[in-house]
Amino acid sequence: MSVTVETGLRHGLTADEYARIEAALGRAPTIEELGVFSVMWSEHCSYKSSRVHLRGLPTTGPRVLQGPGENAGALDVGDGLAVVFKIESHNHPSFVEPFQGAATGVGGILRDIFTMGARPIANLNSLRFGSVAHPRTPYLVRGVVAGIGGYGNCIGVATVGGEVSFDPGYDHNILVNAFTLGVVQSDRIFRARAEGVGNPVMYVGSKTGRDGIHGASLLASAEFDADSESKRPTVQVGDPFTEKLLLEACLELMSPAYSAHLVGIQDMGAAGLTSSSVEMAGRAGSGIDLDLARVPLREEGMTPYDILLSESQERMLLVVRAGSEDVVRALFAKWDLDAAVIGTVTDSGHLRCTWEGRQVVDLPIAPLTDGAPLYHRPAVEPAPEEGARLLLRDLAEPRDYGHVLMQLLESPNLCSREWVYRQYDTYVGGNSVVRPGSDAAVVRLDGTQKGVAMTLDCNSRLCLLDPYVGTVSAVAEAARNLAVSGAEPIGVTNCLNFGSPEKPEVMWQFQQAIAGLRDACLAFGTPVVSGNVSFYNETEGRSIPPTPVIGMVGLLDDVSQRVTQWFKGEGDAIVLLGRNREELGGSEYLAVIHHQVRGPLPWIDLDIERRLIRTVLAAAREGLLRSAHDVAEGGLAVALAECCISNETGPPVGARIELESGLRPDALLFGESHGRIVVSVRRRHLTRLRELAHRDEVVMTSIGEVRGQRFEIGDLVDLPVLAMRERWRSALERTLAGRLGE
Amino acid sequence: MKWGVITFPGSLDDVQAAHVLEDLLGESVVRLWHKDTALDGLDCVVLPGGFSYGDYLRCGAMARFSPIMRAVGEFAAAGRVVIGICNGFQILCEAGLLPGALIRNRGLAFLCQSVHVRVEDADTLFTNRCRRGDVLEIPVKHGEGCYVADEETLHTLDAGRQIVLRYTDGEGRVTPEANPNGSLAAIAGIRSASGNVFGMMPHPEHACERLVGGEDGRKIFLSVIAAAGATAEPVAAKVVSGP
Amino acid sequence: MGWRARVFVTPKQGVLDPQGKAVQQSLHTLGYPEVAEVRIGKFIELRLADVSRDSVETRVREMCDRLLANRVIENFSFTIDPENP
Amino acid sequence: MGWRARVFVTPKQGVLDPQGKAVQQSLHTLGYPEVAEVRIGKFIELRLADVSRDSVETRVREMCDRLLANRVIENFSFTIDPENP
Ligand SMILES: Nc1ncnc2c1ncn2[C@@H]1O[C@H](COP(=O)(O)OP(=O)(O)O)[C@@H](O)[C@H]1O
Ligand SMILES: [Mg+2]
Repeated sequence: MSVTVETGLRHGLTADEYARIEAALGRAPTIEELGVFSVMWSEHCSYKSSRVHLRGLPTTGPRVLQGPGENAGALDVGDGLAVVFKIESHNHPSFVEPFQGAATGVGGILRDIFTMGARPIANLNSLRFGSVAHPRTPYLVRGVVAGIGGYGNCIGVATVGGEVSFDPGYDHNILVNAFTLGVVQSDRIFRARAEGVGNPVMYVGSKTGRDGIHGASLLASAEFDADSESKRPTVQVGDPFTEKLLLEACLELMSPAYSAHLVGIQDMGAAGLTSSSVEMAGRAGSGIDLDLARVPLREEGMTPYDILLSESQERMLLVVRAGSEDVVRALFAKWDLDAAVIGTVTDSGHLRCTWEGRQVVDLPIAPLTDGAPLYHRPAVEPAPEEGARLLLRDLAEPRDYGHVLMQLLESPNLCSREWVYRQYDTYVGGNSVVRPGSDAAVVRLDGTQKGVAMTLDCNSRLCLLDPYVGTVSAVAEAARNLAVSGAEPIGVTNCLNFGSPEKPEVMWQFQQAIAGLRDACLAFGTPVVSGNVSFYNETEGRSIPPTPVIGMVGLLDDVSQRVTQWFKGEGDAIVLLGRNREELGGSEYLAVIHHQVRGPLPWIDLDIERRLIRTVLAAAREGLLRSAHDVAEGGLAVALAECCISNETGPPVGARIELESGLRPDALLFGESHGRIVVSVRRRHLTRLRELAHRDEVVMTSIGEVRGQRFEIGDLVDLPVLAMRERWRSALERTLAGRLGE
Repeated sequence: MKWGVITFPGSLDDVQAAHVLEDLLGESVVRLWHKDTALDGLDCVVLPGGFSYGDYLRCGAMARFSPIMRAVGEFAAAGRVVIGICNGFQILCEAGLLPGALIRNRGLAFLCQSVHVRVEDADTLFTNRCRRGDVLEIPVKHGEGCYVADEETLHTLDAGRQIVLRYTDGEGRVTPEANPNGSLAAIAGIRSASGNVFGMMPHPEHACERLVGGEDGRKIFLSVIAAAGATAEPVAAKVVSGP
Repeated sequence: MGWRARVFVTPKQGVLDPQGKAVQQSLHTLGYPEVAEVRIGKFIELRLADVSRDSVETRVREMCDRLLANRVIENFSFTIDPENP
Repeated sequence: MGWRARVFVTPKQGVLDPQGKAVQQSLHTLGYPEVAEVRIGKFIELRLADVSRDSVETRVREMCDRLLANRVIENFSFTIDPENP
């Protein structure tokens, strides 16, 4: 088959890019080479639209052992240990096939972590669905949640947190972002490098099928229509059992007993064998020769093109020392896994592939990696919409605040997520100290006193209204979620989900989000060590709301000092740290009760946030806090209600709250002003807490007491907590079944 | 006493079971690989939770053919103590070492939550550190934990005092809501007619530390230890009960 | 009288069937090396009220399409017989 | 040439079938009130190497008995055909 610019276009390349390929090679590429270029130069692999912007992020710090560029980032947490973590999107596959899409998303991020030698100990996920009223939403939610659980539970990594939200902006493009954190000895981090001329390249794990080959671009290709059925890209199906074996086998290979045999290791993720071999050679400045006929195949009639581009799951590529092949083979055999030598490391600087004695690929590595296109795409701020800003005086005040609070507690974005996380094994591993249901998850680091806390956050409504402030707010919320759990924020990963970068407005949103991410991470001293960009989240020309999901990791020196969000005991004093403001822009209240999405966004001051976190962390370390919960979506009233009803066992507890304020009651109760945390303490600790707040210049107000079985706020709200909990807990299930009225 | 903890391909809670026995309870533990064939010198064998063989086909269906299972059968026949937790319980049922079967949860979904179980009989190897009627709080995490058996088997279980644990609410009442998976007769754990083989769906090994999951699960392991301390001989014969 | 429909749902050609793979390996271990491939799907039996033959066929096909099979990764086929009393 | 065996595994009469019940309910909600009962089992296809007809039958029955079905809760049946080339 002769390759022309048309073939290039059908592979998703531009005419310009195709010309660059011919120029780099001095000839037309073979069809296999074109396939390699098209995936390596895809947005997904090359970051061609985002790379110039990502460079501005803070990525260094005393704890950073590995920043962006490897399979995942790594931070030193002392005691000779490092945490390795990353977040990845699997949006499109999950929309096509929610169960398998979400499952393979989890499988992929797990491989990114254990490929570095780290044992995964926690999974989190950030999910965004369309409106609950959209007919497809319940199906997608059920499938995605079951898929995440199906994979994570089976492989035995606890799923301990995440977020779920619903917005019509995702009706045709849901987001499934999966996060994994693992632990490794800090001097035993493995990297994906193909070093040592003559070293064998080995393939381990599942056989290769035609899974997910080249997605949509290939479908459009006339040449492949002839025998289309057999060539059609198929949906990837996850096999968590094989991945469990692969995980154990790889970690055993990387253990001191075997690691001398291993030179480099990389998972075969997106773009499969192609990207793993190219990237490994690229990082080492070497070359790789592959004999594609030696790749273990699942199906008959596969072509070299299929083999290079297959995205079959549960596979890894290894470079081992010459002579170690048998040892490695035996180790994998113990775990009932195949291992095959498929190539050799060279110093050619080329990727060369043969098939039945014929050379089908001979490409210099550099143009595939560092030489990939780099775009400075135009960015334009969209014109502000008429009447975009909320005027408080035009907003009618509700009559019954108790009723409004109940409505909010039942609304899709504020109700309990228990229906979701009870489908996840949150215990396996035996170190889940704070499981889902509090602000952040806390997992003990085995063999130490320490704990690591994790949270994923993004309020995409805020990001739609103002991507810079929205992103800063997401980072701040993440930091607060860690602090209220007793953990000091130490690092960040992120998944930037946006529309098409070819649209100047989207590019503007993207740049704003990066700027917000940079400024906020600098303020909190939390380097960005890994991340993922997912562009082209749009359907029929409509982009999703900008959704920069922030994954933040925190450290507790003594895990027994962890704090949870729910009130603990009758008679405890309830304290608000931070100041209430009259801000309703972008709030759930405005959306759910008044059906409006508008700014101005709540004010955010990173210095205030930093001081607030300092106070809370000091109080947690001194053991003063019986509970702590940040004020986020739903505002102060919802936060306080959650403190009463979110305990996992035992009956809910009541509270009597008095708020002195000149603010409009709805803004006071439901405004989402930043910089606020609700804590409860024993009365005798109030003085010490006041000293700490004073030291950090944090406003502190005693607002009530834990008591009884009713939830009372002045004369505005008086509700029985049992009923509140019942409605809040069951709302998601009822909503998905279309039975919220019952 | 000397414990063995088996690792099948896909076992997950083997690590936790061994950790509890060794690090928290100070017992001696041998880690066993599913291809091992001997259980010499052990007093008790634990078949842990997890997804052996991915739970493909049926939970426990393939693991029961692991080489070690022949030894487990002989071990049980010799009156030594065998405990199956969750997936281990499923394997024991598939292997015919315990009656009945475990099928999809009533709600069809995987369910992870803390539940209450009532001790139906305190005169067993596995519950002698409890009192009859005690309510323990222990997590479950399974997709296929609904215990089923035919009428006759259920009757035999009941008559033979083989039902050791039932799902209840916090006050020890059997209610439909307190039964997480729809198990017949609210069965959460049973023992063999000989009394020495025990299977339960909840995970006692995940309830042995105050910081993670509570401490009620300890009572199960401590009971086995206590029973072994009472006699050096295989203890089954002593506590056999029923018709 | 009514009808009895038997629906066979199978993983599509080319789609990975991890269950089938694991069962095949197990059968080999159990001493059945002659097993060259295993594919595991669903067998669904429906009892249906008395409607016309044509209608029952259309409707069962519809049920398969909408609910019983996941057309992204599965194929289906079915048979329909009058129910023996 | 070889054989193709089709194995049908069904829940025994009287054994709970929560999945079947849920699917029946869903079918009702989707507008198929004529569905009087749903039972969900497994459909397992085996490709087998070339052995004698008798032997293939005995061996498939054995595989079902030992592994493919759990006789406490399931029944099985199967068909065997020569594989079309
Ligand atoms: N998809 C999910 N998977 C696991 N846990 C989740 C998921 N979504 C939400 N949760 C958990 O539910 C609780 C409430 O979530 P959320 O309201 O997003 O918390 P916050 O507002 O503090 O960020 C948290 O403990 C969170 O980890
Ligand atoms: Mg929070």
